[in-house]
Amino acid sequence: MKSDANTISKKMARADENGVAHASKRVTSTEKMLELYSMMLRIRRFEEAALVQYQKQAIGGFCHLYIGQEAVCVGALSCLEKGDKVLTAYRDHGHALAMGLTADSLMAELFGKATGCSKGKGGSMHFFDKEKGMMGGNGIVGSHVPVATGSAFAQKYRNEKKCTLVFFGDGAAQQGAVHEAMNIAGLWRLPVIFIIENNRYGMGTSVERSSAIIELHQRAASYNMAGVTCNGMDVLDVVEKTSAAVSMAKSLNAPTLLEAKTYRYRGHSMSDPEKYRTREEIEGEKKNDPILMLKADLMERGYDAAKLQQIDDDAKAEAAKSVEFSHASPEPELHELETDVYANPWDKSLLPRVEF
Amino acid sequence: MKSDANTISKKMARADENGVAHASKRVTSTEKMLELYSMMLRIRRFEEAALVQYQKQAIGGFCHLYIGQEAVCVGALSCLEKGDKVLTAYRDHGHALAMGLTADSLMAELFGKATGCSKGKGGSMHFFDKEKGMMGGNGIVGSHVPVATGSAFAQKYRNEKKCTLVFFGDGAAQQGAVHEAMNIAGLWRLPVIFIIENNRYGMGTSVERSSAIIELHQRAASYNMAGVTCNGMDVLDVVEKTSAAVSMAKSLNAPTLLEAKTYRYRGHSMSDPEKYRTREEIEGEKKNDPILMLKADLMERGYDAAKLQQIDDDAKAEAAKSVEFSHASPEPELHELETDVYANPWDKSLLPRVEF
Amino acid sequence: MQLIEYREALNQAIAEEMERDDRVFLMGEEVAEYDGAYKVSKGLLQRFGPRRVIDTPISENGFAGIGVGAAMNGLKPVIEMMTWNFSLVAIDQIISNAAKTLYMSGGHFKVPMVIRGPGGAAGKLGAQHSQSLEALYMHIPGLKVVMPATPADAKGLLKTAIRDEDPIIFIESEVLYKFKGEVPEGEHLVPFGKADVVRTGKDVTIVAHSRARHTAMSAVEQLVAAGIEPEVIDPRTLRPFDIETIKASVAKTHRVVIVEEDWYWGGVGAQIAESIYSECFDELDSPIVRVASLDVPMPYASKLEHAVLPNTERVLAAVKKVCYA
Amino acid sequence: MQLIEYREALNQAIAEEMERDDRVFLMGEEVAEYDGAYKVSKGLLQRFGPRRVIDTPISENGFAGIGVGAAMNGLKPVIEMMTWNFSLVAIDQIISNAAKTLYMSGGHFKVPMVIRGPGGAAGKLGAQHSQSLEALYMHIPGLKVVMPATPADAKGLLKTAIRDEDPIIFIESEVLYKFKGEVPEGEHLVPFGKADVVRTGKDVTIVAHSRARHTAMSAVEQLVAAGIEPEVIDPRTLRPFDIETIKASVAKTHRVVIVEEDWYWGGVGAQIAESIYSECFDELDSPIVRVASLDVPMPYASKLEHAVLPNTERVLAAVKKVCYA
Ligand SMILES: Cc1ncc(C[n+]2csc(CCOP(=O)(O)OP(=O)(O)O)c2C)c(N)n1
Ligand SMILES: Cc1ncc(C[n+]2csc(CCOP(=O)(O)OP(=O)(O)O)c2C)c(N)n1
Ligand SMILES: [Mg+2]
Ligand SMILES: [Mg+2]
Repeated sequence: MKSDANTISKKMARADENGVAHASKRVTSTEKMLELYSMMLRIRRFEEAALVQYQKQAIGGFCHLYIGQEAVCVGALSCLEKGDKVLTAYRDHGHALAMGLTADSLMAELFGKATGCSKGKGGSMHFFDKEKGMMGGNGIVGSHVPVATGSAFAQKYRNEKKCTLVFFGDGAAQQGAVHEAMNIAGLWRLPVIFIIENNRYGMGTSVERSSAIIELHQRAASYNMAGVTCNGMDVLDVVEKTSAAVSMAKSLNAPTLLEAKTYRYRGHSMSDPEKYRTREEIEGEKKNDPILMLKADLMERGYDAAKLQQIDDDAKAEAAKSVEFSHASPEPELHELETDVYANPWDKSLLPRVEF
Repeated sequence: MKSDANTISKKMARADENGVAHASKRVTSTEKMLELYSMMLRIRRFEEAALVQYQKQAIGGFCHLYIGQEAVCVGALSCLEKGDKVLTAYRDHGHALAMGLTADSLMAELFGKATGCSKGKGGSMHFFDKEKGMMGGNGIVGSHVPVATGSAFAQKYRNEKKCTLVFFGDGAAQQGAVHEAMNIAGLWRLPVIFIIENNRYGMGTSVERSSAIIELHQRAASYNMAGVTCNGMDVLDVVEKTSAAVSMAKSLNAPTLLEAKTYRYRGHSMSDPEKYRTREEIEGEKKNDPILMLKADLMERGYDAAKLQQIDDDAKAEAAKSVEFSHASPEPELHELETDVYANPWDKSLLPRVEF
Repeated sequence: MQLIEYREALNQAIAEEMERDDRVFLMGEEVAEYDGAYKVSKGLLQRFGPRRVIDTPISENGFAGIGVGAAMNGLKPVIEMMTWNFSLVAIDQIISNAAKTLYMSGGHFKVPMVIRGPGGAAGKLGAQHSQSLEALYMHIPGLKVVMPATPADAKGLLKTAIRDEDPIIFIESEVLYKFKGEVPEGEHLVPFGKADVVRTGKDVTIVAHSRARHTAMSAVEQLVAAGIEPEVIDPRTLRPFDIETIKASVAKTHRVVIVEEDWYWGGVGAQIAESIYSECFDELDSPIVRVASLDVPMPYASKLEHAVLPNTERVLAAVKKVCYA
Repeated sequence: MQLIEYREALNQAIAEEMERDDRVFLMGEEVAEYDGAYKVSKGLLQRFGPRRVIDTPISENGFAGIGVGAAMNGLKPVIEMMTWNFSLVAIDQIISNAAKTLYMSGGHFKVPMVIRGPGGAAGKLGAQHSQSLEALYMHIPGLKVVMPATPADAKGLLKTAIRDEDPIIFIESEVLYKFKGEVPEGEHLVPFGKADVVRTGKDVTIVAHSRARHTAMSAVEQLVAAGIEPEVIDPRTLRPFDIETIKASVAKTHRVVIVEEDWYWGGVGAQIAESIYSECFDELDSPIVRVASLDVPMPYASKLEHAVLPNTERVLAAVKKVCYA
């Protein structure tokens, strides 16, 4: 299996005469393509709306936009079924939407409102939903990778035939926690798929400056698992590689390391002067915009431009509505401070006490 | 260089008709062979004496014997020159002797005496000597590997053309710290040689049960460095592979991952029921005893048995003398408690104070 | 009542809870085939099989995180740290994830896990292997910190810990593993946040947890002979902390000594003392005296090690100081 | 005197010490090409080149250990933690190696290194990114813990730290980076273990470090208006700790409030309070009151975050409580 997975070709999208790249041609139903298209657009429009709200200071703290990388989480998470679980880092807006959390609950979380998915206590980096299998949103680079491995451990323990997907960055791949988790997953044969979203930079540090090798999926060989790469700008390629990995995980408890080559169009967080890359580089990569690529594909298949526009309009409307919803939502009550510290809190006669 | 180093054959020692294996035949001067032989025997006899003293309770705490693995440190450290540095884990008696620390100072350290190499404050796991380049003796599995990488960083910073050798176990290879250190060493091209002493077990856990892959040197590919293996029971093979790595480090700042296949004849520490391996396995491995192998080689070269016996007698005498020395040595003075906490201690008027 | 060792009490607790709940499993270095580095898990592999008693690679950060993820996904992990010294490589999982996930997720994900293993100095193990790190964990909201000193408490508190739904820092004492004591037969649970009045007295309150409780008790006979009746209180859990029992005692004795094996500066006793001063200000007749480890890394030589740790003489001196102040 | 930002003061300190001593280098995530995540190292790469100003992978445990090894082998590393929250993945290197090597080696190897970066809450950063972890480090013998609150102290203490030969935990304040203050021109060194009497007064002693010092000062005007003259003392270093200056103050005021941004339970203030109680027992007219963060992980929503942190109102209430007790 390892060699098989390793030899899956790294077919990249090709640019057409207009400079807009096409998603690779695969036999995928138009319906599925439309779903993917819609989800990517919903994420894009959601984050564009969030950006505006950040600039208006309705949102604060860190806010890491996923714009440009949408194909990775949308493609990968489209392969999941109920019972599968997902963890990612702080750049988690897309993953949460793709896992079925509502735009309202996410925007409200960014606003720090009581109606947020984490009751306004988590914030941008900590989107959670138990019912939907969204296990967060983690702000410590690499720290969620063992946690995801533990989720897969539980799935195997119960013999569920489910899997856990964990997304992390090229920068995160250099953390010790990732090494430990991948070794254990490979050793114990856990149904976990490690997806490196290689967007070429961790903050301002390029992969070339953070990793001794730049083809990160090759590290799979150290852990007895398949190492696969995909074009993270081509949602259909992501779907293909992820679904293969998911079925390996579910049928054989075989973990996979899947490296998605992608690109982030925005700064690392909101305050990033971006001196580490050129405007030309960014513009060049915009030609591979995963949304435009899929759109071109759909158009080629003869899909109606007006209907595609409708999808975009709906996405914008959803985002706009989520902003309204969030403005109208209440702040958390002060007593919320005290709840959720413990599942089994202690009597107030004991110390320490939360008094406010 | 990588492929070159990777293809170095893993020639193992072959057993002769008497069941005693030979060291591989290499062109090495008899003088050098005698030095290696003497050093291995000095370590063996030192530890045998330590074991007796432990049983008599003159030594306490943990005491991890290196018996069986002597060829690794003796071979590797024979390749060093002044200015090169060494770090290892808690199984550090051999490395310290091979770095030129005296048996007296080591035995006294085991006894917790003021004349010990670490003034009786370190103990078995913490043998240090600045002058001799012995940077410890570390009790936290994997923790010294980044430290060694930092020593190599300093050597490169000063453009010294020196290198640092760091020894760690097959169990330690699964620690995140090792991954981080090796990635940085490979990325920054640091003159450090990572030597895995693969003795097949970390306490009672075999490599097969702790690592997703069992050929640990293959992990070098994840870090853009040479991955080499050697027969850790054959001191001449260790010398050959280490000296190649040392010259790569010094001339090109190229790190190497060198895996020495070795075996520990004694329990992990003093209280190890050793249920994880059979007596047959141990006896089988004793046929590859690095000391007997080299002895057979020397005899084959016609070296005088009486002289070899003399070397052994000297080693035993040294060990015995170190025990006497240690018995006669004073315990540390109570005021030693307070020294060496800080290089620049503060005034006694400040808190916290050490009052006793 | 059964008279059993502290380690056997822990073993019973784990076995009973594993019997009771299939979601409970034990994971750590050498816990399975080796029966545990300190034999706490003896026989558990044989009894429950490799699905539920699991040897790990030496990857504390990795398997602590696996514990967190398994707990979030419905299991009840018992994670062994071979000793708490090694938790330093795993502390990120404990503080950043275990302690905070319930809160950050707005209540979505509980993290019901127990992290357990021995703490403290055990004799000539040197600076890296002799630490009492409870002050680090006690500081963190989201965690509970439990430190039993007897076989009965070891069993009763560990069973409570495994049934609890929060992340529990369960710090055993390596030196006490072979300590024997009476443990009730049958189901035995000890609640968190209930101090144990080990001995009643009227002249001085001695607060001491884990091994230090025994150090405190070792001074009782001589104190009584000197005409001082000490009341000895073992808080048993450091988070939550039972201040009421101590207040009641101080109202009677007006004098307090705290014995603790961790370092004095920023140690557990600083907080206990501060709480007592603050809640019993008018009751105290003399300043509290703390008997803690000296402010140095642990030296290897026995003579020095003994001087670092709390001992009977230092407890006696402290009590005399507060009583004749 | 120059009027400069706290971050610029730090920058000057690093630059001057690098100029002075070739063994000093700066290493951390984004310290070089990015000029530092908080611009503390602005211009240093340009000035000193990539040999001495070094971007690392995201491997805190790895590069903290590299710092230890480089220090043992003759260099003087300044290691940046992008924030102290991330030091949790590196704490093993700090506690097991940096703090103990000199002792374990019987004096063979000094570890002269500075680990620095911002601590504390900086506004809507959530539970994992808002911690004040000084209590963890303060507890460990072998370390020194420094927390400057002003540009002058930032510069003077950092220069002292870099020249010192021990491992230094240097915790800056993210919120104070943009804070401007007067800094002496030319060579400016501030010694460790010397508290700063920020304001003299006679009615109450307020002890507060780092950002909390400013919270304390924010209450002064209203206190004075209410007829209370507070003496405000910033200890500046938590290890070593200047108890003498505080004793002198308490001998005058007889009342103490401690303001601290870390969690109350087991926080820095517990030890400070315990030391004051113990050394000034007969001087105190009322129990010390601590104003600390509430015992919860930091919530994201501003309203909740503000309720968690010490603020002017809570300082006022605390002072009134100790003064009218
Ligand atoms: C342990 C830790 N170190 C440092 C940081 C600060 N930090 C946040 S994101 C980031 C870069 C991560 O890069 P990458 O993993 O490539 O993810 P990306 O941001 O590109 O999605 C850094 C250094 C952190 N949050 N946690
Ligand atoms: C971080 C850490 N975890 C666990 C231990 C306990 N421990 C000491 S030695 C050891 C086994 C190490 O095995 P290996 O690295 O193969 O070295 P060997 O003992 O075989 O030389 C373990 C688990 C430790 N000292 N440090
Ligand atoms: Mg990245
Ligand atoms: Mg081994």
